[in-house]
Amino acid sequence: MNFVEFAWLIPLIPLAAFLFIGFFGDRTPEGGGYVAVGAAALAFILSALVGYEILSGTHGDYYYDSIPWLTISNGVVLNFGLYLDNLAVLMMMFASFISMLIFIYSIGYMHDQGDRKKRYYTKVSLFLTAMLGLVMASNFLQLFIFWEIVGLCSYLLIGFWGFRHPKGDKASLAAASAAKKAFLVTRMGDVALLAGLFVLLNAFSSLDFVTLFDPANIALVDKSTLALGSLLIFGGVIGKSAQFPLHDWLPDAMEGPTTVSALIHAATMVKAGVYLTARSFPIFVQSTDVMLFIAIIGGVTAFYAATMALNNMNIKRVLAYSTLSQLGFMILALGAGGYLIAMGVADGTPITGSKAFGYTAGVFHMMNHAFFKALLFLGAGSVIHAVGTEDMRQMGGLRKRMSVTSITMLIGTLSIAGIPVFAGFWSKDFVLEAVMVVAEGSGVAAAIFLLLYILALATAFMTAFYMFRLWYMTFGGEEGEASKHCHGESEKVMTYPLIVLSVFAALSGFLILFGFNQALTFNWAGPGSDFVIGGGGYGMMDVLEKIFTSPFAYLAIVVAVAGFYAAYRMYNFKDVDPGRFNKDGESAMYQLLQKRYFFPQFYDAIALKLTYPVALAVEQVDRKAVDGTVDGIANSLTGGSQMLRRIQNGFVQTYAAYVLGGLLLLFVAIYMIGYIGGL
Amino acid sequence: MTLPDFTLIAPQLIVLLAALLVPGLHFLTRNDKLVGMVSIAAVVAAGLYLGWMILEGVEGSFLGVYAVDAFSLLLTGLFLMVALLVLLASLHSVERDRHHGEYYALLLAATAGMMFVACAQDLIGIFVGVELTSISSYALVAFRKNDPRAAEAAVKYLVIGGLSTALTLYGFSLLYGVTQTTNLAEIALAIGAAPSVALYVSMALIIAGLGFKITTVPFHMWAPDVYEGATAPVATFLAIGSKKMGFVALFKIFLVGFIAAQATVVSDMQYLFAILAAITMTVGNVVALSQTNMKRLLAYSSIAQAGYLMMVLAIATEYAVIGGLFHMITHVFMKGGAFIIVAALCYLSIGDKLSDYKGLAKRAPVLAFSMLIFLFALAGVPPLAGFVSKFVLFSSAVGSPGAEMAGQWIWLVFIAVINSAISLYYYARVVKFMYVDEGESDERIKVPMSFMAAIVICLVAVFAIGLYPEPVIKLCEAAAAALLG
Amino acid sequence: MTDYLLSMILFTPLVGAVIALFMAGDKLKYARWVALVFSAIPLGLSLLLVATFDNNILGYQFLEQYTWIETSLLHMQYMLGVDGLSLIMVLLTTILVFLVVLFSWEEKERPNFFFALILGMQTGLLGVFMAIDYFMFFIFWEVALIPMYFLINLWGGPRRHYAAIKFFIYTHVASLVMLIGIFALAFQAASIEGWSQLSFAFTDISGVAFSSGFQVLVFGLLFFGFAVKMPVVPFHTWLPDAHVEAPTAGSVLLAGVMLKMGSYGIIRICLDVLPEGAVAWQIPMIIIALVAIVYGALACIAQRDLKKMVAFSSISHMGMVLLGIATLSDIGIAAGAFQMFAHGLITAVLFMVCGIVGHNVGTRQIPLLGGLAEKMPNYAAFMMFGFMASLGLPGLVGFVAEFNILAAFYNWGLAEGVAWVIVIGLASLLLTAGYYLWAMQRSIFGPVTDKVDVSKVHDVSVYEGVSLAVLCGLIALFGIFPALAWDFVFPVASGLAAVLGVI
Amino acid sequence: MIPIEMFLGLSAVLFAVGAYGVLTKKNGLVVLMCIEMMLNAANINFIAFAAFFNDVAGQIFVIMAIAVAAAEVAVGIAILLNLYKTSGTTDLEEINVLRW
Repeated sequence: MNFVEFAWLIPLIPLAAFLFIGFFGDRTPEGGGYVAVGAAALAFILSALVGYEILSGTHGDYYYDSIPWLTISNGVVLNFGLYLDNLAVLMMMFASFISMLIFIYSIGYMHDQGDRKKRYYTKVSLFLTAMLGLVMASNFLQLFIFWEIVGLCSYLLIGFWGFRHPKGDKASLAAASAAKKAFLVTRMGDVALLAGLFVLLNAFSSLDFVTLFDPANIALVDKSTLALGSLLIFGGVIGKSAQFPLHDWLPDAMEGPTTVSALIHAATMVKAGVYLTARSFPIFVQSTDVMLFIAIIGGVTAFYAATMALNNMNIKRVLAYSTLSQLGFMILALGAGGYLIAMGVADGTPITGSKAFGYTAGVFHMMNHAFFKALLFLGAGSVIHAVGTEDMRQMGGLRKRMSVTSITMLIGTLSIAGIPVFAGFWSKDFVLEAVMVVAEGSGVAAAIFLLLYILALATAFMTAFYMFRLWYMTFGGEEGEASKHCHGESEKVMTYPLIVLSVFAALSGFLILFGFNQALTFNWAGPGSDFVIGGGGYGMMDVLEKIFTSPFAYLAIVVAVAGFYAAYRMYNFKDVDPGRFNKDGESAMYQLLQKRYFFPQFYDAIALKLTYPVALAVEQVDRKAVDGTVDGIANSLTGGSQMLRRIQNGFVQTYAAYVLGGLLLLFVAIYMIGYIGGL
Repeated sequence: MTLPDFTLIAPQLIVLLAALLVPGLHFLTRNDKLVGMVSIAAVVAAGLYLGWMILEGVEGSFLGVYAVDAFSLLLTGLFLMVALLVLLASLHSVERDRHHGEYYALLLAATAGMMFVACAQDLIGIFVGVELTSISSYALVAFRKNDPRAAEAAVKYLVIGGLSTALTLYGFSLLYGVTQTTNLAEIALAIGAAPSVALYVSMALIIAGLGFKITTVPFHMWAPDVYEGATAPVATFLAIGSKKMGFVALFKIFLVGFIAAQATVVSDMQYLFAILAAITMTVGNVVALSQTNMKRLLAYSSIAQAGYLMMVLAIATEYAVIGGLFHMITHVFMKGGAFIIVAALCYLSIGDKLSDYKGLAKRAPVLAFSMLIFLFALAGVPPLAGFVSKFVLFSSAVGSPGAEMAGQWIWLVFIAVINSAISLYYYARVVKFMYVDEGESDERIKVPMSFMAAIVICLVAVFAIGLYPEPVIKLCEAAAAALLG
Repeated sequence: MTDYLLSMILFTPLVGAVIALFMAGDKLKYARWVALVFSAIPLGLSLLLVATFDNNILGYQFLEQYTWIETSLLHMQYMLGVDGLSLIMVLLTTILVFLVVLFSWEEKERPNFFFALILGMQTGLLGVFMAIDYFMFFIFWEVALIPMYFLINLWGGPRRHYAAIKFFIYTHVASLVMLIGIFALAFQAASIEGWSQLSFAFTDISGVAFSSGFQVLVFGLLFFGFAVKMPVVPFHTWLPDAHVEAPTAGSVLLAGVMLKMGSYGIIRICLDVLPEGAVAWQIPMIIIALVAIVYGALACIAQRDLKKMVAFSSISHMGMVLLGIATLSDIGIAAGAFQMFAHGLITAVLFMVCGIVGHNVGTRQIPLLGGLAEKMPNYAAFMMFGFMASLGLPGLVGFVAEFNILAAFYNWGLAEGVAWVIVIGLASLLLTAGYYLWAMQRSIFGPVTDKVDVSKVHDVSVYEGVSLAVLCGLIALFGIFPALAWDFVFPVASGLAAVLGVI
Repeated sequence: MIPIEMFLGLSAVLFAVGAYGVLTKKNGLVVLMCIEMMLNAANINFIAFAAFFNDVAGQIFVIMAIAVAAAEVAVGIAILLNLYKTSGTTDLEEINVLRW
């Protein structure tokens, strides 16, 4: 029997949990926490089984199955179904797996939240449902539906403390506003995505992946339409994966519970954008410009976000910025790889070996990032749970008090910083490789990519720096006052997930050596010609050889170590005062970073200085002009009535006068008529 | 010589005889109720006979002066119905006054006059009928002798009425001079054939004269004062009775000629009538907006209704005539019902100010509900009689079945619908007073039987015609056909 | 049985209204039971109607045709029938009325009169959707107004008299203008076809080939009548006042069903009878629709009264309906009709929510609210559900409608070479999300308000909760299985589009 | 014989005079008289036409008109008397209780 036959159950399991907890959650222990965990676990197991089948190629490139959902016009059918390929099952597996771990962790973390636990587990179960539905979707509309629902869950969970916040009213107001911001900013992207769907629907009169990705169908549509569609869809990516310029909601999203930040705003949901990019590759690669654009957005975001992490004192914010920057990495890799493929598509030359690597690199980094970023956030959560603050200046010296947390977080830090053999090292190196491959080419594009490479390198340096800075400020040095009243290590239900994740964060990189690159190559046969893509015959040795013979790999390592060293000197050894570089926080640069390049103000300006006044103006027009006209007519009638009735002055001879006057008028009229009538 | 066939005008004769008998009867018996009953009996008898005539489809001409055909029968019946309603409303209203015999006699005489007009074939017949009604109604208005308001109203009515009579008569004289005949049929031919200035002048005089009866602006100004001053039943009579008579007269004099002429040209006078109609309905409705006295409000509303009816003279198609007759009929019941409720409330000394109607829904649910129905019917709200008749009347301005759509009266129908929307405002205002506002007292009101009878008749008619208008429309079609030969 | 099904559905509420009216004095407490029963029967029957409706037949089904007025010049018939479009509107009406009765279960003031009016209005509304003779259509069209006038005037807020009369007169004017259009149709049809009688049957008139000039003119008349009802900017100002003052039940039926009469009329009459007129009017309609959408959304942002905001949102969403219709494409028209259905369900939730907060907290002023999620969690949940549904959250019924409307609009724009106009439609989605989220942020989130006394505020009552829950269930149901409704309206839409396409 | 225009002119003058009186005279009785004058103007027309066409209808009309006028005056004077009883005046410019 095939497990794929039951794949459709996977999203339904957490859905069932969602409904069950929603109705009976408060009657079950931990507000239904265990139900959620069980559901996630089941979903994971099933995903793993299905994943094995797909990855082992039992069903060819992909497994597709769907039922008609809505026939919107004769011949235009919107379907609802499954499209499972390697990419999808990978997402399914780590989404459900990480969710499971985080749910377990939450049982400890949310323990003291009383009646809110039910709401929490309801929402996260719904989230998992939507996330799985998103990655398993068989067409863009279905994907969009779940895309929006995960957005809703993100909204709900950011606003989780939107009222009755443990830290008081200001905090709850902040949470409510952050939730709104997240929804609106991502919706800007979603609207673009929606427009993209319209373009594709109009061009293909279908939204099914199988139809849209069929080279024969693509060939029928003109390139500019495809490019437009691609860009609009990527707009959705920009929103959901918080790419520049729609990135600013993510830092605010940290108002939500830390577990939520870990699950949604680090490990899974924000990856949806990257997933969508990878998913839409067959359409994106029809235009080099699109891919160039994507790469630029990715590179810029990576660098730009990393800078803001440098001097931030809030542990969660730092992680948030690093998430942004890492997402930028993934997008950059996809863009770079896609650019080559696009060129290949353009002139029909096969794309093989390291040229086909960008896609793999991006997806690979996405997976690794999921592990170590979840780990870092959970670790941060455990710290916050223990010390009751998010300000790193009040922490420090927690190494002794919270040994497990500190060690696991160290692993995560090493991994994200790209220190060799840790997971992050491999994927990040591939990303840089992928960019470099393009940069080696010639022409303007190559130059741009070279620039992007430098940005990425700088980002790598900053990443290492701020991550170790974070680690040292939290765990190293002497204790801050918050650390004083820290009640030791968190309970096991929280620490075990950390340990599990740290194992993955440390080792998942090695997958690449065991055919992972095969599994995650973008295998797609272009229209007609002998054009193929794929890391064909690119085995373990090739990878190792590729990495350890390339100077750039060593450059990356050096950069990472340099970052680590700088952080070490500043925040552990403390012989270099960070204040020296920023006039003790007075420098314009420092302020600029603190103020996030004034992006929040920019958004507020759009909302409050542009939209709201316009709205008020419309309101005024409505009252004064439109409604005024209506009332004006009414009043003129009643006023005229008052005037006319005064004519009726009660003197009979006035009436007689009117009668005879009327008669005269009639005569006049008749004279006119007669005149006209020619009598 | 052979006697003419008096059976043809039997209904008129019955009413007339009753009018002559009643005072004597009252003088002998001194029984107020009896005379009222006798008058009602007479009207009913005439009505029954008339019903028989209609069923038999009697036709003919009495000495070439009074024609009996579908048209005259229908309107005679309508006027009898008016008389019946007014009599029912009067039974109690006048019980505190003296001279009942005279009162009923005048009422019956006026009715007889209207009935004669309905079947007149000759200018003389029309003139006599109109004057019989007018003079009787002068007296009726003045009937409540020791009430200065009644006296004032009577004087106003008398002066303007007399003036209008003079205008009418002068117009008739010129018409006679132009056409050399007093026979309506021949006059019609003359009008259709050769329009001349003299003819137009005579027409103008007649319009002015009869415009007083049908309350065309600017000949309408007496109406609100008189309605307010007169007792409610008399006001009812004026509003639903003599006004209709004026229309009948105008139809007989002009319409036939217009329609005959229309084969060749749309008579210029039609545009005159269209303009008058537009002005009349607009002024009536707009002034009604700011009225505070129920009688005056209804007076202005019936001025507006006159405006709607004048559209018939402008459009001058058979279909329009049908619509006009239909609307006359429904108007009798709607406006009659409303006025009779006013009469009842005056009789119960509630008063006739709008403010007196506050909380009426609690005090007299049935009265309030009936008033609501009548007012909405007047406003033309479906599924009531007023809607159906307006439906036919207004639609006649757009076109006529089977004929090419000319569309020269579209502007008129737009004015008409806007007006009908405006009218909804003041009707709804009354409804608000009755249903929404709280009155000072809310002890129940006991309404006498006769009032209830009249109101119920109107209510039934309004609903019945609204839901199943077919028979009435058929009557109107036959009548129109008869009128236009 | 099914021969008289429509009449039964149509007149049961009227009977109920009369009975309820007499439940005065000590029988007062039974009025609501009468209402419940007599709104449940039509609901059941309409479900039977849906069940027995044959979706493969084009044209009207369950026909009932009797001569009503037959004279030498007039030919008016008692003619009922439903096709897919009217079917879902009938279903919507019966559902909403039933739930409204349930919702206002605890109405204290003159309940007999109250429920009688609601049932009476139901007959009017149903008649509009069932009648296939212009004479009947217009009668019911007007009949539906009157109960609403009383509902607003008797159970309304402080400025209820103003609002009620404004609503009454404004919409009445529109109806009369529409009536003139109907006259023109009837007479022109008669003179073209050489009928000696005026016939008002849809089936007779929709076949007639009117000259294009005539079509353009009459389309204008009819469209004005319907546009005021929908309402579209700039003929909308009766709506906010009416809603702000109307009692919750009134608002629900007003926005839920009555507004749909307008768009229904456009599809059923304008598009069907006057295709050339529709084509000529397409651009104006689209412009009006876009203006209405954006204008309504912007006005929402500026509102302080929750209910007024929802009222303006109705304007914006009905603009969506018009936009769909105006594309004159099968998807667009079907989506417009679907949006009518969707908006009917959603707006009911919204107005119930507004009613509850006004009733329980004592004010609807958003700035005075806050932290309701803590005081009344279930209420907050319903409110959020309603708002999310209304801003077109996928998975809920509103999304399906908006997606298809905008898709159709994009197709139109592309065909006309102005694909960029889709941006306006999309911007409205952002604005919509904006005002809803902002309203929620200020009303249910944040600290519990101290501007009004919420110490003894209680959460949603059982009856309110049940009716809201049912609505939310339906919203989700039709969002997940839109085909349930879509497949009824699509044949009608494609039939119309086929005709419109060849012009 | 005298041309018809003469009669018509005479009647027109009478009519105008009557109308003028109706508008200007204060006393109700006088106004009534003026109205009678206007009626008679019409009568003159009838007679003239009747004679001119030597057609009897006009003369019948006149008879009727005179009768009607008589009745009208009778009722009218009664009404004016009543007015005098109730409000102590027959001056038309003093009665405007009913207005607006």
